[in-house]
Amino acid sequence: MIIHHPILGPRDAQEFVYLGDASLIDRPDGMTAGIEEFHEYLYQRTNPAGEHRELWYHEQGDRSWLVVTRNTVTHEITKVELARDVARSRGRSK
Amino acid sequence: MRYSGFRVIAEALTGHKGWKPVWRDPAPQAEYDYIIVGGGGHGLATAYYLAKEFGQSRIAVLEKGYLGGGNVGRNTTIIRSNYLLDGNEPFYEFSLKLWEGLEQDFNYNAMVSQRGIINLIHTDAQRDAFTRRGNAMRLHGADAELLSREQVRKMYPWLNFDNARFPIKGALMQRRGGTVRHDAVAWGYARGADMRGVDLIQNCEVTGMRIENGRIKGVETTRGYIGAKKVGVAVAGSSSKVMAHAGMRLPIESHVLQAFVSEGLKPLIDGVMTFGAGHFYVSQSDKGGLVFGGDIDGYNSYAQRGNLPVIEDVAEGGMALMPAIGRVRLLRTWGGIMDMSMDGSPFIDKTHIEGLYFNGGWCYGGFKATPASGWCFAHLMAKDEPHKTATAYRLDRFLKGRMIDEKGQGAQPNLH
Amino acid sequence: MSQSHRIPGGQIDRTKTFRFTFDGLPYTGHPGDTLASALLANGVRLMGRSFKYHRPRGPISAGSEEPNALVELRSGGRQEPNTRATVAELFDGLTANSQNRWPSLRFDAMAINDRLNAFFAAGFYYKTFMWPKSFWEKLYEPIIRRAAGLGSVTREEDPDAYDKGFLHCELLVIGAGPAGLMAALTAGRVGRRVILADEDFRMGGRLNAETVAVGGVPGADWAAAVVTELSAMPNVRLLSRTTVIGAFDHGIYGAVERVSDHLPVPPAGKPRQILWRIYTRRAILSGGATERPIAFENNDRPGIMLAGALRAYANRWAVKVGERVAVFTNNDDGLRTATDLQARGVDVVAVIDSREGGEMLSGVRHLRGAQVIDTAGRLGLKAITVRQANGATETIAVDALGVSGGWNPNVNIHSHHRSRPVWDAGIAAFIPGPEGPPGLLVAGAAAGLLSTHAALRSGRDAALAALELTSGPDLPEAEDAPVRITPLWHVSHGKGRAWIDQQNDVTVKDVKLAKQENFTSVEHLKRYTTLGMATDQGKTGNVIGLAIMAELTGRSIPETGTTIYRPPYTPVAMGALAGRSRGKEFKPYRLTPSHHWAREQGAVFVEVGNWLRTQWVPKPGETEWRQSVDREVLATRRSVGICDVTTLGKIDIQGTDAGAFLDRVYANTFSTLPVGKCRYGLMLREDGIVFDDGTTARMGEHEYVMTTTTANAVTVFRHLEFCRQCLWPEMDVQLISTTEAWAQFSVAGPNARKLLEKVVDQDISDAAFPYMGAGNITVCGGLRARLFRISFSGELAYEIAVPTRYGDALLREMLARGAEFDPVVYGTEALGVMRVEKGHVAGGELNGQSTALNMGLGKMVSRKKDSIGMVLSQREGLTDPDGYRLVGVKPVDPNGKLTAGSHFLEKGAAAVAANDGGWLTSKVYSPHLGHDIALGYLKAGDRKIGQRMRAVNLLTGQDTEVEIVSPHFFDPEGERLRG
Amino acid sequence: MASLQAMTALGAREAAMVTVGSVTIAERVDVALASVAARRGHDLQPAANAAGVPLPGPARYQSGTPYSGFWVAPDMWFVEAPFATHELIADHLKAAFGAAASITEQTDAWVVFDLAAPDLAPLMERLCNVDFAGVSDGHATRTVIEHLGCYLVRQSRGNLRLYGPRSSAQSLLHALEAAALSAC
Repeated sequence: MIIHHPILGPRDAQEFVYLGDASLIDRPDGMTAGIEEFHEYLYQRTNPAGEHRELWYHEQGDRSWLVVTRNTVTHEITKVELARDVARSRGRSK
Repeated sequence: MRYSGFRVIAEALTGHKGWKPVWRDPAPQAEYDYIIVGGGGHGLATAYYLAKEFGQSRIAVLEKGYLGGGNVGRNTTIIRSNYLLDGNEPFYEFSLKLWEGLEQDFNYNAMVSQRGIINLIHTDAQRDAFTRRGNAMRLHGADAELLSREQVRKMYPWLNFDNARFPIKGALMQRRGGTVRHDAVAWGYARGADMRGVDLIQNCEVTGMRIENGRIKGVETTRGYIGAKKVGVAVAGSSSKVMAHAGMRLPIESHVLQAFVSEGLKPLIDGVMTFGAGHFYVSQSDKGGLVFGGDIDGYNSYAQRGNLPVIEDVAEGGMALMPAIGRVRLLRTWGGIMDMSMDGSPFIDKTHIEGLYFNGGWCYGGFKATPASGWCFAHLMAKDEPHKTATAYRLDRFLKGRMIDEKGQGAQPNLH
Repeated sequence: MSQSHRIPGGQIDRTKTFRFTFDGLPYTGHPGDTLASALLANGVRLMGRSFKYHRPRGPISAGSEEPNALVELRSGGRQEPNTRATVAELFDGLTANSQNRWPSLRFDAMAINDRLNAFFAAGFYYKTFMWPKSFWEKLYEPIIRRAAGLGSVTREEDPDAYDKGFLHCELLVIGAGPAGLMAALTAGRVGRRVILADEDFRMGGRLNAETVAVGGVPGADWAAAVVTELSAMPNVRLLSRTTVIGAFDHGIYGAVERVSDHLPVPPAGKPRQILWRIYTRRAILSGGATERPIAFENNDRPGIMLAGALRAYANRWAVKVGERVAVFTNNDDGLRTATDLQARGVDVVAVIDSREGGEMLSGVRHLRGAQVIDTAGRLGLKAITVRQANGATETIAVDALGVSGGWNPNVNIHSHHRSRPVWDAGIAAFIPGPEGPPGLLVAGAAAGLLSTHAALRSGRDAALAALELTSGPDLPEAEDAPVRITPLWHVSHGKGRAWIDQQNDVTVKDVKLAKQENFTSVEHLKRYTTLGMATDQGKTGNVIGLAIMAELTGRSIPETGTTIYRPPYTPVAMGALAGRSRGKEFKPYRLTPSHHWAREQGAVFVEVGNWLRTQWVPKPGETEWRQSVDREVLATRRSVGICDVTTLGKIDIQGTDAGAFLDRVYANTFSTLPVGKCRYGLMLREDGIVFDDGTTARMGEHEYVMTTTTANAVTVFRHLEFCRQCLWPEMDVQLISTTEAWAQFSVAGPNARKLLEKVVDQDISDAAFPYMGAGNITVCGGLRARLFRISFSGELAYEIAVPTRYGDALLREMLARGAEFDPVVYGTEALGVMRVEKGHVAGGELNGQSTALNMGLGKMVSRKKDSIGMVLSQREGLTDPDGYRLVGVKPVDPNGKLTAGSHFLEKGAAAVAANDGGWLTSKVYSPHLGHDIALGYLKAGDRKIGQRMRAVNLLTGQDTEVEIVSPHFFDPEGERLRG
Repeated sequence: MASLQAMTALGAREAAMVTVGSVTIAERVDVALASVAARRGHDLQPAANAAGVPLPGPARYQSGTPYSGFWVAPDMWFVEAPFATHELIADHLKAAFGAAASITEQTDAWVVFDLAAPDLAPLMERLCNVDFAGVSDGHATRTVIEHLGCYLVRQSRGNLRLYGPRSSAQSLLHALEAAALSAC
């Protein structure tokens, strides 16, 4: 597969390490959230047949974590973003 | 009709005119006591045991495509019970025992062949881990032996012993492990279920579930609505899709696993072998093809096809272990969809919806589990309590912190 | 033996003669020959035996679709089973042998199966061999396994090298027939980067096998001219002998180039084959079409061939397959064979045309509405029986028969993303469907365009469309004959067997039986009868099989559908897929800074991941590994020992939020760590299981150095980047690995400080550099270095680091300057002994299944702050008071032996799972204590200290009475390390 | 200064130089290297310009004297300088950037090979998926060669610099030699 890196352009997916559903960005706050919330966050998956937002790490590249929007049936990739930008846009901060 | 050598001879002499269809093609009835969604190995086995062992009737199996078209017809045919953890080992040992009597039980030759499986050891740490595992197996009544490097060399002198990057230091062996002709398992269970009155309905995809006040009423299908008192879902590769009809999310990701077969060859490998220093395992079919595989591709997929990197990775493992196969040709690759769970272990459980049962999350270990999975799922559906070897396969085990994590990889499905 | 069947002309080089042998007999051929064409030229038709019935077989094709003519090529480590004689390029000295027969090809004892064929109907084995139960494995299966299989595999290592590579282009053209050549020309002439790949050793495709003219010259000459023009273009890469094996995601294609298969051996240093991964946004499939036969009784005898192959052997290879030839066809293309053969002076005795009416061929006996219903000739065709339109049957003596049932476009690669081909009634064949791999266009016969003109036109137009060009080269003149075919799949007649899949011996009868038993889905048909599962992947047989099933079930052919096309297009050598990653080069080595010193000392090394670490360093006279390890441990505890710990992961963590960041990734607290100190850190996964551990030092206000275990160096770094970028992007934290930048040595033992004082420039007295101190220092007169006062061994110990290039020198310097302390260099075994003596957790305990609580480190998980894994570590299943706890284990009898992996059982308890108390995680022999000691996870172990149990290894029968003790065997108060 | 004698990544005293066919592989032990990462909210360009440290854009290498640099990650660069004058390159750079950047010495984390040939494309296509013929001079990227993560800098069609993991220097050199033998 080829992932169009937002900074580096097309790169072979072999350079990346796959993590999974991009919802892993939305980690609850451990000081306020309990086991149920963390369970939902860490274990439950929508696992769609179709468009899937997922995390890839450019380990053999620039070490950017990316959020890749990819169709799990056709493997077509329609969007690639820097995970850092996505995280910020979702209001993650200290 | 009963199959036997005499029957084969009789038919041969009379032009094979007497062979009957292995199963009927019934039209779906309006309602059943039991609907099993999924006409793969586990679904067919469930229906078979429901009828045969638990005396149930009015059973239908609904299959989206053709019978046995799921992972039961798309795997590397290995059976074993060399598991480590208490939650798993009794179940897989139960399964192996069922394999050992299966053909006589359902009167179909599935070529269950216990030619043994060895897991090669390349480091002292692996030996320690396999010693722990082997003892766990023995404690659960399974067979296990630790082989020395020389014992392995005696079995397969042509493995890479002398020029290996990661030298072979021994192996964990289970002699009762082996292989089975995978399609025949589906056909044997299908035929056995059909003979016992189970309606096997092909080309019938479930498109919805009718649930009223927390109770299942039936399923919408491409062949119309079908009512049911109890519905059991056993749809490896589609678990999340089908259970979404019941509004459920699962601790499962679907991934593609490729498998491979070489051109037919005269006997080279008798049993099953797994390489401990790379992603590679192999056996040789009765027809002569090397059947082998490795890691999953590693990204969520429903595409039933894989990519080159894994093909290369598997070939590298094969060549590192067996330098003589350089000129052996890879004939065919295929991809199956694995429902990878969050700890690498499966689910056989009730759901919060009364009458709806779930069987899934088999990762790439589902084939060897087929008989026990069918039996235990039938047990759960018939008696509403789990079979004693399958009590740990609960959907709420992650909430409770009772993972069954053989590999110790944690909540990352593609690492199991 | 002379080339009795060679005729004039052809594309072979008669100026050179190659000698070769088949089954030991010598023959000759010429450059340009395949093994099959050369054997046929020598009058050899019999080349193989079928899989099930061991029927005598010759080639039916002249290409990679060949099911029958499979041989064992070459010998020794290069022996190559199942090689298609039809594509094996002849070279001087080639040796080949027939396979799957005994004792000989002409007299094969296993041919008895053919006489007993009635008992071997499709799927017969599913219905029998079940009684008595044990007989399957003991009797039936061994016999079946011995009889099955095709060629045999060498046990020797393949002596040839394989390579891999990556190619990039704007347009990949798959297949160099008229369509492919035209496409490449169109793109090449406007300067685009083009790769043209073809599986043949001579580009041109069917043009080389036909007599059609292109642009007024013979097609083969036109092709040669185009190839010449293309090869002069720097922007065009021609890959002949290269099979594109598959279309993968996002424009990545796999291709195998057979660089040296046409040579006796590869030139020194050169590979046998290369696996290319071709990256392209656009590709054109112009892979042509494959002719299919017609099923009739005994249609598998040597001498019966596809009509197009018969023609190819005559036109390209100047070979007449027989003296008296007939052609059986249901379409006009078959007639072309008769005409071509006649033109080359071959005696065509009859053309059996299943179609009624239409025009008659002149100058040849053309039987319309006729069918071939049977044949004769055990080891080779002698005669055919023809049923004429009027029903009369006639036997005609022939020694070769060309059969044409029409042409199937090679849709395979277009279908590799599982798109199904669609039925084209006009040519009675499947053509590529609308949805293929993105960016892949189809041209020529592969698209169902079977005339030369249509191929040239579609090739050009596909290139124009792919590259968004408006105009291309003019099209040369070429024939544009329409396809005239009246489908005929099988001849219905009599009781005999009519073959569909020749290699697997699948006949029309088998398809009928499958239908009778309700295996009517095309997938069931394939799996039950093994149709199309042979090495040719059903390239010639599949469509016939499913057409017959359609006929039987009353469904249309498109309704019946095809099975799924999967890579590879043709079988690929495992070696090519593995490339150079084999033997010692399976994975790269990682060498430590002390590697060269250790090698000089004759050290024993151990693989730790890709690292080679020193396991122990034998001294002269030490014959048994324990002697060396015990000495290293005792010497360290007595005086001082040095161990290379460079393999531990090192990560520089800087930034104003570095401390806060560490608080979140470690279970314990680091923001409060003073500058110049280090602390043991415990890292959890989000699921609350222990991920990794190590010491982390604060080198400056905003600068930390983290160490990880050797095994987790990469995954911890990845995890930290995830936390930094995805979870807490606002934090000011920068990460970089320095694992390889620093050579790091542990210096441990009562004399550790004294030894270090010999090399360290600064004051490192206990006051100046206390326990858990850390700092930048210099050594040996100013070389920058780092010092950490940490201990894994329980001794007074430091870890000292210098830039890697000075590591070897520092080690030698410490040994030299500290000679008076008689320092020892110890390896991983001694390291393990000392850490177990101290009860430190490592690999065996850090198994990815254990919590801090299990390890007796529960208190380290701070609840005062949010950290990865803190919440989920509190789940009930992970906080069970009766759960596993880390304990020490020692044999009650000091001579008692322990084994890592043994399980705990109470005394007298039966060896059953219900009594399983846990297991031994690590075991060593403690020379200090004089007996085996071990660590283990024991249920409720913290409450069992002092109790006696058994450590049982059922795999060896070892059953040792043990006492459960604290894991801290050695200096539990830790006085030594503070000394 | 120090009395310790350095050892090359290949275990020798002197840098290695290998010729295979038309390809020369020269080990470089005279290159000092450090990473420069911008602290959050700091623009490094002013300080970089002042100190003459080139910090080029993504996938680019920029040479200069004494400093050359190439981009390795967002807000992070590798900076080269002559080892003889800049063995303490991290100290030099810390002085230049102060609290605006995190600086880490990287000199000994890598083995450095300079490759030269009339045309390196035939060699590189056997080694990694970089379109060596297609990229421009000054292209700098991370890539994988025989399972090893390396940095590749193209100086011209016939010259490139390779940074490979130091501990695998021998495996990497062997891979380069084998590929050169096979391709050239």
